[in-house]
Amino acid sequence: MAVAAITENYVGERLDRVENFHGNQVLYIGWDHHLMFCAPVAFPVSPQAPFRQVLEELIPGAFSLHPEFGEIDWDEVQWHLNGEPFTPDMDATLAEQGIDHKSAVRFATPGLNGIKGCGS
Amino acid sequence: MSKVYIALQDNEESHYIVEAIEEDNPDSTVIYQPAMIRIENEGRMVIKRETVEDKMGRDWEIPALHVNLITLGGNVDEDDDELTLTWND
Amino acid sequence: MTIEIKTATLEPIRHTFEHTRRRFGDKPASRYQEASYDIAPENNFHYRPMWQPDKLLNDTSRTAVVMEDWYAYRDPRQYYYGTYVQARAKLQEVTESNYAFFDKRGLAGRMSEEIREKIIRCLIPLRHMELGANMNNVLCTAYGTSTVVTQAFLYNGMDRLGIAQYLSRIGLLLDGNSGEALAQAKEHWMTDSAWQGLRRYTENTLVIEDWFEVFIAQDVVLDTLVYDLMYRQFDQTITEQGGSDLAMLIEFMQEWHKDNSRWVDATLKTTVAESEHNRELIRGWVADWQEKAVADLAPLAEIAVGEDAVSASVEVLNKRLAKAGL
Amino acid sequence: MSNRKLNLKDKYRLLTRDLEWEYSYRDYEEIFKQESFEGIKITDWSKWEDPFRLTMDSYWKYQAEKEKKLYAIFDAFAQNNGQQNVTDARYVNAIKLFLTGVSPLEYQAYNGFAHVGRQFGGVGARVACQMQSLDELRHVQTQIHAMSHYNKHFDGFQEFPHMHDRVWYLSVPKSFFDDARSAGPFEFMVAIGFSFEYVLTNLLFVPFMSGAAYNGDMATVTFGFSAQSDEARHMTLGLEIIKFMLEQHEDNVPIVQRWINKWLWRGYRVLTLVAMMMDYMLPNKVMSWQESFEVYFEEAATSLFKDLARYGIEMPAYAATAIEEKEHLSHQAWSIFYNYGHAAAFHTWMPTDQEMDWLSEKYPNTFDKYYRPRYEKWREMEEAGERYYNPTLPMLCQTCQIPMGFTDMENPTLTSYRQSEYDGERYNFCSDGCKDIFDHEPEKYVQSWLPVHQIYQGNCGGAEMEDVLGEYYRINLGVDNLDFHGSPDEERWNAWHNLQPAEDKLKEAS
Repeated sequence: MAVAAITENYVGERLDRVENFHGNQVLYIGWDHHLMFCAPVAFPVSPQAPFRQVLEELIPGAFSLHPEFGEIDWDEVQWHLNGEPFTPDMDATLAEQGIDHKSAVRFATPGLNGIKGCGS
Repeated sequence: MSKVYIALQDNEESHYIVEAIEEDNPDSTVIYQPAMIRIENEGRMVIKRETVEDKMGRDWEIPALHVNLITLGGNVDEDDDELTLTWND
Repeated sequence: MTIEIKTATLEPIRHTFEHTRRRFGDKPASRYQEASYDIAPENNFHYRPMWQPDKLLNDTSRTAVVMEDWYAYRDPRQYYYGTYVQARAKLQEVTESNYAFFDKRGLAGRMSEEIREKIIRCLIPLRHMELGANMNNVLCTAYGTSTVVTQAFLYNGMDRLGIAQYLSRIGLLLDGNSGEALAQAKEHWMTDSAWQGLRRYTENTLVIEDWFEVFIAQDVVLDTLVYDLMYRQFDQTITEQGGSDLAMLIEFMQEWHKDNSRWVDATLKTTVAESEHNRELIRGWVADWQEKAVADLAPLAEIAVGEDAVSASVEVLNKRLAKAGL
Repeated sequence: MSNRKLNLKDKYRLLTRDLEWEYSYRDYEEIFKQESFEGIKITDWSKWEDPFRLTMDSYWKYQAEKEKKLYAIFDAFAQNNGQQNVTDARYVNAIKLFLTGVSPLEYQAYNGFAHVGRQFGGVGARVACQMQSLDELRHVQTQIHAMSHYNKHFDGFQEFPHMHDRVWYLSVPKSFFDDARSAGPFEFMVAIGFSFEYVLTNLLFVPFMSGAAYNGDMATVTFGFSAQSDEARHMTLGLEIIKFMLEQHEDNVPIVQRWINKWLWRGYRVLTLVAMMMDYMLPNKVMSWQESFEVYFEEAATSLFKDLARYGIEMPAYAATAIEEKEHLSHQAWSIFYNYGHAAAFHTWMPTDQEMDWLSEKYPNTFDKYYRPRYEKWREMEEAGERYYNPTLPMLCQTCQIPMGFTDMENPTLTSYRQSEYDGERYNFCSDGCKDIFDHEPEKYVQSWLPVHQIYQGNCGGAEMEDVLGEYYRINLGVDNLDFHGSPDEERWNAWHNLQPAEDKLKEAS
């Protein structure tokens, strides 16, 4: 659907093109049912980074303050990429496994239901 | 049927206006809230200049209502003698 | 007793907002200053307007005038909303009592038919020009830069609507509220050859894109000429012809023009003083619109006042321009 | 000559409507260039009805009267150091949010109504919009004057216009109004005149002003109610323009319906800030967000849309979602601000036990189940000297720009994720409403200046958060931001009232 503008071909400038992030892309990560973190978080990260870096650096940096963080069994974690179930390859880069600019990665930790089981 | 409503600042002048509204709209409900007075009525409400003047004991014009008005709901029609609020159901 | 402690701790931690402090120093700012300076959005606009995609919202390039600081202006009247409406309410009160007096004493009936006709032909059609002035000044509010500039345009725009309404009420006073005088006046505006110049000029100003050029064409050039012509010279002419009661009906316009001119002059002066670029630009606009205005007003001036009327008004305009550095 | 008295209707007709003329030296389309590109068909502007028929003489008279009263109270408030009489210094944070988040919107409304007040072809509509523009200027200026005194005694007010253009949470209201102002004149009127003024401002002003009254804030109540007295006129204008468009041509109906859907959702999302103010920032509570939402949205909107049904207009598409969210909205919003309290120019805090009990009572289905345990954990962390702040920047919705803190109402602890692809790039949203708005006009919303992305692109003063917050946002770090407990605001308040620091009280209480 084209916008109705006073001139033809209204084209707005895309402010968040990947080229604007100095070699990085934006990656979103959310921990399901752990709303002590009010929203998923955003990182600038190289598309060439291996997923291992996400797991070992970004995720702990964002979520380790949660009392259940230490209890996560990472082998049991269920992942979603942009809404689809997904199994990350720890050694492949983000780009290689289809995690592109502004992709949203969610992880669920069965058995860990947040503070007092309330989903926080 | 839907309710039309009007809310006025809670002050001396509004008390007279509320009195007039109650008289002209006997089925209306007056609700006192912090610093404001809300009056609701099913379908229609009228504020008449003459009745307000009668209550105040002096001349009063419909546009002066706006000085104390906080909000209203309904289709408005204003002329020299009255302001009406209505919903078409 | 806790009073002493309280006075000690109730010292303010700052005297004004940071933006007014940066501009006017670390002291309590006036209400005019706090309400007018540096409050308009300037950065990080999200979407380009559908109605003008080549510009941003609040784009400073909607005029060719360039100002390093669009807050370099100051309204000599220091109007913000509160002071503005209170000033106008005061003027309005006087006007209402004048109109009531005129009506109650039946002063319209004391005017000769000739004078009445002349007022209806020469003065009342101005209500339409005032509506054009209303649109032009509101345009400057919408597309101008900085509150200190745009708010004064809105006050002017609303004043012009008010004046159009007072002119209409003069018509109604003369025709006994039948509306006939207004219909006649409109007919003059639409077809009378004496008015076609001014109507053409007005319609031409309504398509100007550059808001500062609108200001020049309307508030500087045309208003100076028209207000001098009609509310000074025409007033004198009518008085000489026995219609001195008109004076009490146009006092609002006279007082308003005096008040408004202070702001127009200050705005013009600040802009011209900013740079040679601005001076040349404005000089060009003034020359262009002055030439049109003089030609377009001449037929009206002649029937309203007489032959030399326009040149007398042009003198007034030239004096104002000179004072502003043009 | 005996003059027959003119009634209001005739007077308005002769004094306003009759000023127009048919142009012959220029074309109508040259003078009103913006009237047709949105697809709205106007066949006869003379059918426009202005219910109040206000002429300038009355405008000046009554507005001057209101201003006189208002400024007398401002003067008295300042002379008597009225800031001491609010219930609690925490309350002042609500009006900080108001001055930085809402007052600049009044400014934008002033700009926007001046724009349409020039562009409409009908004089009646133009003049009504111009008066509203002037009123909106009034509102921003009286708000600045009301807050001017608070600014002298509390932190966080002092850079409000600078912040509005830059700070992450203020990008929410700013983008809302930028969106409306960049739309054509008719869409602007549906967006602001109708959706915002008619349907939503009651939710912004009325409960909030009653809240100010309940919390001893005389200055705010006074400007609020005084501003509301203009609002009745604005609301009526909003309803009138909708009816006018719908009556002019049947082809306008689907366009108007789509705009209503869009703008009610967009406006509702902005009011998230108000939900939080009502439930969390007023020490003395008036009514909960849910209660005011029921009165001022559900009940009022139902009557309104029943009335509009005769034109074929239906209740907006996402109203059902908004209604479902009412038991969660304020808690989710407060959690966002508590998470990012280090990046805000006002203070946040955990509710007291008494306040939590009030929330339990008002939100029996949700508060204890989903939110109380979270809050108790946060309080525990605070007491241990580890007040929780989220260390990572949040994911934002491309449309409303709010951090993605909203959840799926069927599964209220699961974040609601939506996504679209446009021109080879992904875009993320918090809701169906926001996604649909984007999908309809992606060319517009790809332009969003999203604060988190701007920070990551290096456009906000540097790589370090201190640079962003301190230099770019001009938050006075350690003073304007962080928790209320331990803030200079709290310290001064306690000194005025000879109170012990709240931290001590907190310790005693627990």
